[in-house]
Amino acid sequence: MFAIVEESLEVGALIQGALSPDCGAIATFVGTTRIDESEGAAVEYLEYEAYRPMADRKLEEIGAEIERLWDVRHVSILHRLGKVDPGEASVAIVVAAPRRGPAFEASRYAIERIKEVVPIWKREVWSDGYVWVGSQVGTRGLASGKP
Amino acid sequence: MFAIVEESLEVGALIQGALSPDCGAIATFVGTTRIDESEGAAVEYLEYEAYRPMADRKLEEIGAEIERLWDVRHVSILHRLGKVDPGEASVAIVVAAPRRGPAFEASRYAIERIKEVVPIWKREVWSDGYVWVGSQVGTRGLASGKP
Amino acid sequence: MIKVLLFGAAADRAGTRETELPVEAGLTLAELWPLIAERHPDLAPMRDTLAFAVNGEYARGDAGVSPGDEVAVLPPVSGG
Amino acid sequence: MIKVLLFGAAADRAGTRETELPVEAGLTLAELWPLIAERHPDLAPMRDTLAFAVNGEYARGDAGVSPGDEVAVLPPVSGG
Repeated sequence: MFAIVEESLEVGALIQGALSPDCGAIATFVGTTRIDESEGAAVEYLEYEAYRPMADRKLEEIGAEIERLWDVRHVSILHRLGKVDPGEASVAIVVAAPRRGPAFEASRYAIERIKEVVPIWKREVWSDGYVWVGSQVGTRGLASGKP
Repeated sequence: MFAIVEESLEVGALIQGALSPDCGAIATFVGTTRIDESEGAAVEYLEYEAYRPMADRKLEEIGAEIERLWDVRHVSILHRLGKVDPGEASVAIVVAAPRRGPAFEASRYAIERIKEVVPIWKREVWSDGYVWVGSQVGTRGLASGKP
Repeated sequence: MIKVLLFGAAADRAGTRETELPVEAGLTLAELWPLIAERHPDLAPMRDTLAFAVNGEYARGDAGVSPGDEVAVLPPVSGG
Repeated sequence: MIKVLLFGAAADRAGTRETELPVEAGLTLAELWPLIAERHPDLAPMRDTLAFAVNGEYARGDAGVSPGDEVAVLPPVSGG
């Protein structure tokens, strides 16, 4: 399953859905909102936006790449949109494979590829302004300069 | 949390318990019972036994090793005992860290160390006999030779 | 007309998420950019960080765009 | 007496999970092994695959064992 969703991610259910008697290993990666702090300010929440349906298609392409590169039997990727509070999951990747090596490698590959090619953007909303991660564009003192 | 348990593993709850605003990444590994087949026979279930409390202590030692080696904030390892049916989880490892690299590396390290040092043994019960994995001792035709 | 979609920091700088450019004939993405930057001057300094998509797929500067196409202006992605 | 615990394939071969050896004075694990193997001859062929623990911690052949100790006979572990 590859989906971009508004609601919170149910990782347990995702893993449950990946259990299969032809697999011996499930590797899961969950990306969560980390409270960053600097100069007396702190991240209050993140906000994600996506270019859809291109982003949905890119998630599916990553799944297809993984199935070409490794012996895996199940790949799920869910990504949140909108506001994500600290400590909540923004992305969940679940890979089931007969052997653990491919499961680990494929789950790592998935998150690296997501960060390279999937048109999703994250805005950190701080107590003193916001910043678009990666572009350094925003309203915080440090971020207001040229990109 | 480090525990050897008789009941089925609630991986979703384990991940939920690892969510924390000071972490950005949770890497999880779940080992499951894979149905192996050979010469017309199949694995029906696995059965685990442990040398306790040494096994409990070794799980805690692996957790301590991980906290020395990487910047991680949370490590949980649960291992089943007794009968585990095909497609069920026998081990669950959850590592939360500020950054994803250490989370991935530590979860991989945990399963490799479990397989090296924790005194737990697995018996595969096949349709035509059983075999102690690693020792090749059992009642199956192929396994009844000298170890 | 070519529909131009803007995302993330690019939408922020441009002050809009969507615009239309009255392009009559085919041209390349590289030729389209000055028209976008003229309409939204605050985008200009971001040029080197931007990627583009034509009809939902990444495209390079020499890719052709024609009336009816959808062009997306993509700042560095930051999912995950 | 020394208490000897057996696990997995070793318990299977020995036909028991626990036994006691009437050892009066201290000796090494390497010296204890022939006494175990004599009591449970089917274990003998497994010797090279076995590890040992004394009082819950891995120990080598030159480790000392004394009356009251718990010795565990550990086939190759296969958790996970």
